[in-house]
Amino acid sequence: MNRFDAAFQQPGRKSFIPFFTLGDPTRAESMRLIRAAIDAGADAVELGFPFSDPVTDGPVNQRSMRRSLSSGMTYNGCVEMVREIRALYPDLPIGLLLYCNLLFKRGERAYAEFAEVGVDAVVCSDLPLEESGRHCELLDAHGIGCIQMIAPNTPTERAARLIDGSSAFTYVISRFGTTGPSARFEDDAVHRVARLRELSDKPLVVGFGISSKEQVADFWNAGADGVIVGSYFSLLVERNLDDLGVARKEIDEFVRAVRS
Amino acid sequence: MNRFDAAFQQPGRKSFIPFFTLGDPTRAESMRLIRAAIDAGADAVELGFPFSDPVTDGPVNQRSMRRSLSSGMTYNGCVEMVREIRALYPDLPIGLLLYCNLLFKRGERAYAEFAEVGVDAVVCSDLPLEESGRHCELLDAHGIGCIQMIAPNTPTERAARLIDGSSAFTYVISRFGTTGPSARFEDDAVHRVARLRELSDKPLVVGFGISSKEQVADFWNAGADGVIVGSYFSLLVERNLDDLGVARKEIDEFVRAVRS
Amino acid sequence: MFTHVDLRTRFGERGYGGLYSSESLVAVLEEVETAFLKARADDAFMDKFKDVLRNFAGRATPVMYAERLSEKYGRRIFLKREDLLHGGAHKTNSTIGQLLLAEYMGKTRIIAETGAGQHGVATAMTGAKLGLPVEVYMGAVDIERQQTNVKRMELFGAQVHPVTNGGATLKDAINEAMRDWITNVGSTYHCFGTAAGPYPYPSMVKFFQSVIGNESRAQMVEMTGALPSAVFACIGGGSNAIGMYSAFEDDPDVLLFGAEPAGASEDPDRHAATLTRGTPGVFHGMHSLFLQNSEGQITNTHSIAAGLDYPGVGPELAAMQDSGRATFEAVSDEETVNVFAELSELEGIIPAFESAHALALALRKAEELDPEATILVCVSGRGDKDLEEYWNYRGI
Amino acid sequence: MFTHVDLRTRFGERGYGGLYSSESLVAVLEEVETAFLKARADDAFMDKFKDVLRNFAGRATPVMYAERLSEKYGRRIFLKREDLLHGGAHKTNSTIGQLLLAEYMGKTRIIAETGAGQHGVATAMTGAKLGLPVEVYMGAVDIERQQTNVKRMELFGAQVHPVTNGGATLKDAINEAMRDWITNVGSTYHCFGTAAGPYPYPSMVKFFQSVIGNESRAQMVEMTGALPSAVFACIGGGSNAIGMYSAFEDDPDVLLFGAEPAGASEDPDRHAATLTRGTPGVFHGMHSLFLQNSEGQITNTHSIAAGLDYPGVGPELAAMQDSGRATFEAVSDEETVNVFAELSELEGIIPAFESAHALALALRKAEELDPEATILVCVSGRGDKDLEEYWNYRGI
Ligand SMILES: Cc1ncc(COP(=O)(O)O)c(C=O)c1O
Ligand SMILES: Cc1ncc(COP(=O)(O)O)c(C=O)c1O
Repeated sequence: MNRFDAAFQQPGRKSFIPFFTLGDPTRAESMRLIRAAIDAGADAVELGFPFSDPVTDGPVNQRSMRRSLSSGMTYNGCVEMVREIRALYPDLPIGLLLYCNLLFKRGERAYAEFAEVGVDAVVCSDLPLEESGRHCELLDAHGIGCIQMIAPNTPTERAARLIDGSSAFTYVISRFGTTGPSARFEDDAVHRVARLRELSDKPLVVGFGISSKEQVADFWNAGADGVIVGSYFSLLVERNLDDLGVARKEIDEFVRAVRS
Repeated sequence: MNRFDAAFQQPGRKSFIPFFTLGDPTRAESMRLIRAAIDAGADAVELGFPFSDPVTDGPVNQRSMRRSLSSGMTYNGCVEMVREIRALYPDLPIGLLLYCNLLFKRGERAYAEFAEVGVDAVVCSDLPLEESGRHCELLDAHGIGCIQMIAPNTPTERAARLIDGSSAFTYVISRFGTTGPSARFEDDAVHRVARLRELSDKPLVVGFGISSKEQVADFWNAGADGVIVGSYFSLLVERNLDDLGVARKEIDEFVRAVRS
Repeated sequence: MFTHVDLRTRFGERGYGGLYSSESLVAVLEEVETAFLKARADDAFMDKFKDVLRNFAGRATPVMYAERLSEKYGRRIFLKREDLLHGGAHKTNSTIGQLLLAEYMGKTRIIAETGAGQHGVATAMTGAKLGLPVEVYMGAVDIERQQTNVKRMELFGAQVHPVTNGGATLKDAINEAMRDWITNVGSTYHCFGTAAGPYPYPSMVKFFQSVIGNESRAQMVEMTGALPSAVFACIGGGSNAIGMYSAFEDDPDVLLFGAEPAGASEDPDRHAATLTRGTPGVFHGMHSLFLQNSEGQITNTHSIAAGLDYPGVGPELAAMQDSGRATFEAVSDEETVNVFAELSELEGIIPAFESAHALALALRKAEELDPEATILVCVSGRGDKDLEEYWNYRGI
Repeated sequence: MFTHVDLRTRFGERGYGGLYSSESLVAVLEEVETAFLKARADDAFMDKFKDVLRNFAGRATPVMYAERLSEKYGRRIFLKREDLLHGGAHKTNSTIGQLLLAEYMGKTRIIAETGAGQHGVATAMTGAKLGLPVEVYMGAVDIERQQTNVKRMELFGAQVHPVTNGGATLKDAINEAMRDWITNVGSTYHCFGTAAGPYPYPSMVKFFQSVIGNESRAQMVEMTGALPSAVFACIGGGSNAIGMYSAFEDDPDVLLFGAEPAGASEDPDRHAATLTRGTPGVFHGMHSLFLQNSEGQITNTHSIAAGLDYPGVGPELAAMQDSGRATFEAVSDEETVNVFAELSELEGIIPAFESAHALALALRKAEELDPEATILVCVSGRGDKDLEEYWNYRGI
């Protein structure tokens, strides 16, 4: 059984899922940051492969990916980091976020490699349902979860199909726009999650722009099974590049506060 | 009888006619330069009124006119200079060269004024035969000679008409181009004068670009009644602005050499 | 495609026009007259002319209904789009006509003068197309200011001669081109930049530019079912204006307006409003109005529109002012710049500063016209050339 | 006026094309598809489109026989004169089509990306004409290099947003426009600059640009009595090429050629020859060829022609290369600059650097073609924008 399924089936427990760009700002520091989040109590992690042109990401994640690539991070390096994390945390649900072209270039062997290093689920932010047939087939064939994304303007009927097409979980984009911390959300975002909740029992995870533990709690309360916080952490990294200990500490505190 | 007629009727004597821009470089210096030429033996003078845009003149005369205007020379100033020269040299043939617009702006009273100060002839380099009817009428009415110009490309038949339309003399333009010293002339220029000579007994004066006494003699020998030298003198002025005595001396020597 | 145009030597009661040139040019001007009359009647010549206008220059240019501008000013405004002509201004109509004529005459060398460079570029461009070598006289001051156009002419293979005499601007460049022609009259054709100068240039250039009016007339009738109520053009020497008017001059109900440059101030050398502030004179081959002092010395002029920065004007326009057939008013640099921005923002067209004069006058007159009036404005060129000057003026 | 164009999701055996966009854009892309199909069948829409193309943009543009060039190269060469289109390049065909469509959809805000500024200027200009507010994303590096176009867009009332991410050039500007659209998808229409991107853009832009091919076909038949033997266009994203090819693709006797930029050298980031040196990938909404490293990271590119300086290409062209229907070759900066000068000097037309690529390839291929062959080259734009770069390159 997919580790995400196991996580979402824990009764009464909602998941908190930190997102990190693999290799930001360097491979070694990235490992330490990710470990800090996991060790502080994260229920799962979502790990992004850096891409030269991340069109669905806001400035914070763009810079995060750029730092990673500039430090020499490669596709293989990302795969190896995942292998390492898996070795350290055998039960941790690990999801990947990739831009479609990276997978495309790697070719179909990518899926076997992911399975081999212990990836639980994959999402591509630029691969909509209609184009994801073969991708999902291959994930399925390798026992990896498939994640579809629901946008704020996705019609209900289509949302149902997206949930249907997901295994592991469905990624609910919290608001219009790209990734990046938002100071506040329209009430609508929370209501929308509640409405989606009514469509299905399958796991829903909310992400994009969430940056406070209150926001996390709001989405949990609206019925989300999990919440992803990403660019808020990237921002902490960026602000503390000369002393990443500070970033780790703040990440640790954030995760502990959310989980407490 | 027009003073030019008298000059051209002296048997065996050809005329040498220096040209000066009135007021170049100043009114006072201009008087001294003109007097130097006359005193050295010039048979007549041709005097130009400065114009802002002398389109039939080359660079040397353009600068000469600009110097004159810059020194504050005016139309009235030019007329007064002519009056002064006439007072000093009662028998000297005096021709004027004006751009048409100066005459036009002065209006028809210009002709009476010219007559009053003792002008013998007038030429406008931008007033061709076809446009000069009223102009010639007025000159005639005031007893002033009318000068038409013949260009190198003027057909013979037209040249005859131009000679016919001139009193005082006909101005034969020595070569294609604007005024300005030429180092040498095509043989053709001299032959052309000889051919024109055959058309009529009326006085022909050659000008444009003549700058050596050999050239003067060539045109005389070809049958010209007179030769005008202008921009060569303007150039002497320009080259000796800081010591115009030198210019006067060279003018004096040139005229004496020609006349000897 | 063209309006019928008589070759006239004199215009109006005061007899503007004429042929006031050096005797050296009389013969070649007659040659031009003869060749033009022959060429105009020669189908092969006219077919070639029309073909080059169409396929090289991109005629016909459209008339466009300026919807948003019309809404704002409450009158229906139509724009004749000479800005779309190859080279960026109406000048090309005349350079094609003249250079084909030069070829027809067997001339092997073309000279032209230019102020800001528009006519020089159009001549060089046309010379390249027809394989005729072009030399352009341009004031040294203008060369300094308009490096781009100088290099553009050179790219077309033309030679640009700096003119340092006088004010070293357009008037001096014309003087110098005339001097060149006097010197090289056998081989050379002088491609004059506007409907001015000695006979037969004013009427000949009018004929070449009459394509503007002729097309516009048909287009207005097609679009509105009637002739325009009022027609506006800017006046440098007057070629786009007289070309536009040519198709309407015999229709007394069509009001004709011309906009000349009021420049920066009323100081004699800070504007170029020849028709409204000039006096009669004889210069550059013609009897017409000029900006000059009381003795007939020609003044230096100023306009933010380099193409209007000329102290004379075509003789036919001077006569049309006398007769009252056309009305001329001056438009300042400031008004021009405002309209330049307004047309850009409302209609997506950056007009030449020259053309912005015409539009500014049209907008000034709009409310005096009947609410049902249709207004036709000649957008004689595009304003890409003026962008830098615009930003300088605005201090951007 | 237009060629019939099917809206296709996939092209060729490798299935180039598709719709690879964020889920947030899926709904609006469907909205665009529906609106386009409806609009195209709506006479009122099409009449308005044709009217704006004619009276605002100046269509039809001519095909010109390049007499002196033909003489020199021994083949009959014809030029489709998109350089005469309002705005100075073929881009205007598509911005008019897209902005009218945006209006038809009830969108109230337009965004676009631009490299050197051509598409941004065309969009801003069209937005001004139609009264639609335009915001343009432009790389900070490009803004620095292309101040004139920035100010031109501002003159049209558009807002220009500098993009500092990545290489701060076209690719990054596209990224940023896509991010804007993801954020403001309700009110906004993304006016894309070429026949690429997610479905339905490649086919839709092809339709808007098919006016180039459709006109050319009729003009060639009129001028020569036959279809051209070979057709040449330059390839940035591919809109002028596919628009031109559209009218000839079903005539197997008409050879189709495309010129892409070989740039300054073969170093990965010193050219932009996507078709001949790129590899398949998925980016900017489409499956196509891209310049990228072995892991799929997109490369920075270079071409002296800013409009060709893009690491991707429209999917239909990638498919036409595979099928052999069209042949693509790369042309270097140096060849481009030479042809830029040659066309100026021989024909009086300064071509855009982009278009000079097309002509350079035509001249390269000329002698391989039958002596009786007729060659049709799309002069996609005028080169005024490139003058400074030309002189820099030449060290003038
Ligand atoms: C765009 C434009 N309009 C008008 C003019 C003025 O010339 P004309 O009065 O002969 O039409 C010029 C002259 O350069 C010009 O470039
Ligand atoms: C003149 C010109 N030609 C060609 C192009 C390339 O675009 P496309 O390949 O879409 O025709 C551009 C792009 O800016 C351009 O400005």
